[in-house]
Amino acid sequence: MSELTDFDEMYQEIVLDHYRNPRNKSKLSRDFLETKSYNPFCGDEIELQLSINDGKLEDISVTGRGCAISQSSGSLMSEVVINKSINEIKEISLIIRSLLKNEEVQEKDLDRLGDAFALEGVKKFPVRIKCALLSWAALKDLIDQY
Amino acid sequence: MSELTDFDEMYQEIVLDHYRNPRNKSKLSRDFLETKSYNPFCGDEIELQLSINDGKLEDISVTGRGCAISQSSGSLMSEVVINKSINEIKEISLIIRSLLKNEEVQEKDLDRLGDAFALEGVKKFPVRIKCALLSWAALKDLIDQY
Amino acid sequence: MNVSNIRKDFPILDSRINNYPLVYLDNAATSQKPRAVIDSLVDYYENYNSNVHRGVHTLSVKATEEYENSRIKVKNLINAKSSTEIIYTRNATESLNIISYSWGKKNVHSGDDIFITPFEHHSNIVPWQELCRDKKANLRYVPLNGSGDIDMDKFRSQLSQRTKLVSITHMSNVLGTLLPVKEMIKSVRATPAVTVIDACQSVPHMPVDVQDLDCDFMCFSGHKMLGPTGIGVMYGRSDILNEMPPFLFGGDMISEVTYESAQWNDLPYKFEAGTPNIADAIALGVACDYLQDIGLQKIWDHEIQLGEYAVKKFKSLKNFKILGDRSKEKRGGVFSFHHEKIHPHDIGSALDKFGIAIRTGHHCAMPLVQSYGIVAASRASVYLYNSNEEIDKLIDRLSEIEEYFSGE
Amino acid sequence: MNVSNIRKDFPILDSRINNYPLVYLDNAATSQKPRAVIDSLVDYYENYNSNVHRGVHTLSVKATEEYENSRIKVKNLINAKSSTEIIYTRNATESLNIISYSWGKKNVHSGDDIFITPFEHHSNIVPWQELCRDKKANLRYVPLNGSGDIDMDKFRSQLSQRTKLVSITHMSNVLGTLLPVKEMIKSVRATPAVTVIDACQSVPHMPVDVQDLDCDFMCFSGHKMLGPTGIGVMYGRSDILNEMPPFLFGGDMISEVTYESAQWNDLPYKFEAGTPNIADAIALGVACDYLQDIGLQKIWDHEIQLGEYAVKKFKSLKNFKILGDRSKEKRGGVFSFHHEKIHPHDIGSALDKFGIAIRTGHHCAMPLVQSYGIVAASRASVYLYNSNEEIDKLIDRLSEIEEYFSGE
Ligand SMILES: Cc1ncc(COP(=O)(O)O)c(C=O)c1O
Ligand SMILES: Cc1ncc(COP(=O)(O)O)c(C=O)c1O
Repeated sequence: MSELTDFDEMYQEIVLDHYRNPRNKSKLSRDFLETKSYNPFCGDEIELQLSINDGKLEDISVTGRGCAISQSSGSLMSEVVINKSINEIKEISLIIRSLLKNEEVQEKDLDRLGDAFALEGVKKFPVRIKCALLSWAALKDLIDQY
Repeated sequence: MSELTDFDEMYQEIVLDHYRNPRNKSKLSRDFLETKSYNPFCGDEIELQLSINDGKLEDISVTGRGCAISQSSGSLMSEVVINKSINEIKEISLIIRSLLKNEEVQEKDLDRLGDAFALEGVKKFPVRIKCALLSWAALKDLIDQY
Repeated sequence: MNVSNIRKDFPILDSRINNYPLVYLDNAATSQKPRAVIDSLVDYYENYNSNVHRGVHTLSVKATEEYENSRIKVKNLINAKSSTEIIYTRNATESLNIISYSWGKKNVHSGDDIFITPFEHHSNIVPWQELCRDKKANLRYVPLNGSGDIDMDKFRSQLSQRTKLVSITHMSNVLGTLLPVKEMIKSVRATPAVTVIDACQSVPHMPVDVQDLDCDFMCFSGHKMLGPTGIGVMYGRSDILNEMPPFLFGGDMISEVTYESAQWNDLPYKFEAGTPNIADAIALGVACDYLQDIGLQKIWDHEIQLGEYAVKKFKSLKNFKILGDRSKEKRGGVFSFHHEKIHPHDIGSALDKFGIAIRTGHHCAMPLVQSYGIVAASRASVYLYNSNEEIDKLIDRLSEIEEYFSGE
Repeated sequence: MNVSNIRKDFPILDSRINNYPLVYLDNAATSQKPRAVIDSLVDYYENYNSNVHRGVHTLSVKATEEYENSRIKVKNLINAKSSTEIIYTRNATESLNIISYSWGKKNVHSGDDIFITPFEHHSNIVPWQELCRDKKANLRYVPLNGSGDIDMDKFRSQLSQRTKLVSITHMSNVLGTLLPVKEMIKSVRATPAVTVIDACQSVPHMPVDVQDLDCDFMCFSGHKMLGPTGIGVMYGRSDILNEMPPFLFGGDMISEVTYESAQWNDLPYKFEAGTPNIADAIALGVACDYLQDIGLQKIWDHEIQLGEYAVKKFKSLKNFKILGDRSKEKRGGVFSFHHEKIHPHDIGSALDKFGIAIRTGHHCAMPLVQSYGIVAASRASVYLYNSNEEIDKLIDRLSEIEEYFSGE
């Protein structure tokens, strides 16, 4: 698979790495919030566990099954949000959503995404945006409840 | 209105003459069969009275209102069928129907139509065929009852 | 507005009919199409034809994008709040039936009133006759005053808490009469009724704003507004659409199906079952662009001017009468006429000999036409590409035809 | 059959996608269109666009003639007795819904049985779920035997005088499985039930004869058989259609309207309310000509050969499994496949990189796909213009993709 195309921007090396070697996959043992999110159209599944203490996300577990985009997005997300405050996480969620929906995002906001910035390539593939946002939507639902 | 076109074939001089000066228009005074036929789409109306004796059409009256084609067709018809036997009239009805529906008609059958042959021009105008056949259909209904 | 430039955009207007240049005055039946609309169909089928929604391959993504883009163009044309309020249908007739089947069956009950006007097209009569028969509701006609206009006071007095739906044509397709829809909708707001505008003859010709009119539904057909056949629009306010059950069931309108049951998709898809008319929807978007580029106010002004010109000219023909003629503030570019002696079909055929296309018959508005004591009329209707010279040709030929049939 | 000549008739097949020549294997979703079909749209809009029926001017007469001619072509394609049995709809989904709304509401009662098979597309499931819910009837699934085929004996034993409608797909759009529709219809004849064939995947690909099959209804979509989007067909036996109430109400489907009531028009117009999709109906006729000129038996033989070739090639890929594979007598040119580890969406996106268009997802047949323990599958489907070389490309890229995603 040579030539650099939109495809390669979507499946960047870092995205594939998180797909092949997902981070933060072990289930939490202490108290946690939990949710399971599901996209009926393609069957992607994401299961989240969050351990929140004093307004801060102390630990996270992301498991699931589905396409490379939904699964790597969950893994990338886990790395960005861990040890951040709920407020920060809410802001980061909004930034990633704007990025993928092709809305304007400021340079300094992009920096806050860390490696999850690699998901930018998905924005050229409208049908796949839902995949990339599946875990982020689940996270938002959970912390909105908190 | 110069140039000879399909239009002129439909509105031949003889057709227009029958439209402007309809024949057999006086209502019958002796015993008769009667029908009124009506095309809801354009409002053409034909009223027929037949006086039949011994299997022969002894007199006919055709009145109505509507377009030049439906009205002249009624007048032309009255001239062809008067004094003919019911069987002959049935045959002539079929011939005119075939002529207008563009089916093959034999030369010797065409001769039996008399001036009503002038209706041939209508066959190029599918929407007007119903107009030309209105009185013929009414006649057929009436003699089928007989 | 430069009519001769506009005409260049419409390939069919170069045609000759029976050796005469085509004079197309049958626009209320369907409009002609500019090259841009025809090209968009070719472009779709030659370059990105594909089924829409959920496809991951390039063609499908592009087709989906263009299909949804066209929805935004329609939304902008009528100033809807959101493109999810634009439902694609086959034509205005289907749009009206969806309201009757989906909203009507759920919300109209025995003893309720549905109001329409005496000016309606069959498509805005028969669905309500059926619904009323089914539900034992009453189909009532908005009352007219002595001059044949809506009697607003009497109408208001007939409205009640039993009034459930009021469906009115924005402009009559027979007489060209404009109805006071905004005022009527305002009166209806005191009742629980929803309001439906049959905008078949208005959206193609004048600026129309659903938020300003404050209607709940609006229906119109693409083929009368420079778009292709086979695509129409049902606009509905999203809060109302959300509460309505789906109409057709099948692919695309569901979000989940098991062997036992199904869950409905979001708006607008809930009302778009099966593979949509993708190519024609996209082409309708192009038609909207074309109309907006020229400007609907300009188009309307042009048609009003043509109408005035035609009405004046008609007065020179003493045996032809215009049906339901009104002042220029109350009419658009549609006029039906009648000759005491010559049947509309003969007039239509004779005009066609000279390349002039008008419509003759009941114009799918039998009750209205019959209220004039006739069963058929001749109708000429104009659009942006028609000119005063074409009106002249019509009038000249009509007087010639009169001589011809009377044999004088 | 000369595929490379045929390909020249399809302009889109010259496209390049991501710098690769387009390999279009998404034919079960929608087919591509030959130039003749595209040209017929342009011809219509440039030369004789007009509303049909009752117009006396030249354009209207010509449009009406061509519209009705196309109906005769469709009639001939499926060997119906009369062209009045061909009803134009938007798509197969609408066709199925008309049967459910019009025939179903009148003839299905509480406690009755409706049978469909486990192979159906959502469009042949959800309308019946709704009808059964509405009527308190039972939606039953034709039983399968251990090898996943229709269990004819068991099916016969479940039929009764309460069976009112049996609707079956001629060929599965997911698995390519051919169902024994003729045999099933024969069994159903002992009951009062009408039979409906969803022929979306058969009429475009093989000779189909409604009189030989002896079905009461048949539904299919123009866009899957080289025709444009927005036009579909509901075939119905005329004696049955005559007894059915109309579905949509409005212009064209009536013969007479007063302010109080309406009378229905004759077949087929009774079921075609409003301005039809004239241009696309005419173009569908051209598609029928194209298919008949090549010959549906030849097309079918070609697709069977392609299918066999593909199935054999697939066996070389050890981690890809074909779903519900069957012997060549029992399958057409549609095959869905599954990889234990790689999600269909990733496969679809990756193939698209190389210009190969397949469909991924639930294929509007969620229950069937889920019966394989998965929620999504990848589907390749062929048509007359596909070649063995294109199958080779698919297979080669699939093995490349496997390496890519596993990182080996
Ligand atoms: C077997 C089958 N039935 C029904 C349909 C629905 O067809 P349409 O979306 O054109 O209404 C399809 C097409 O996807 C199909 O393959
Ligand atoms: C006022 C009005 N309403 C409804 C219709 C029906 O439109 P369609 O035939 O496109 O459904 C028409 C068109 O003839 C019309 O003029």
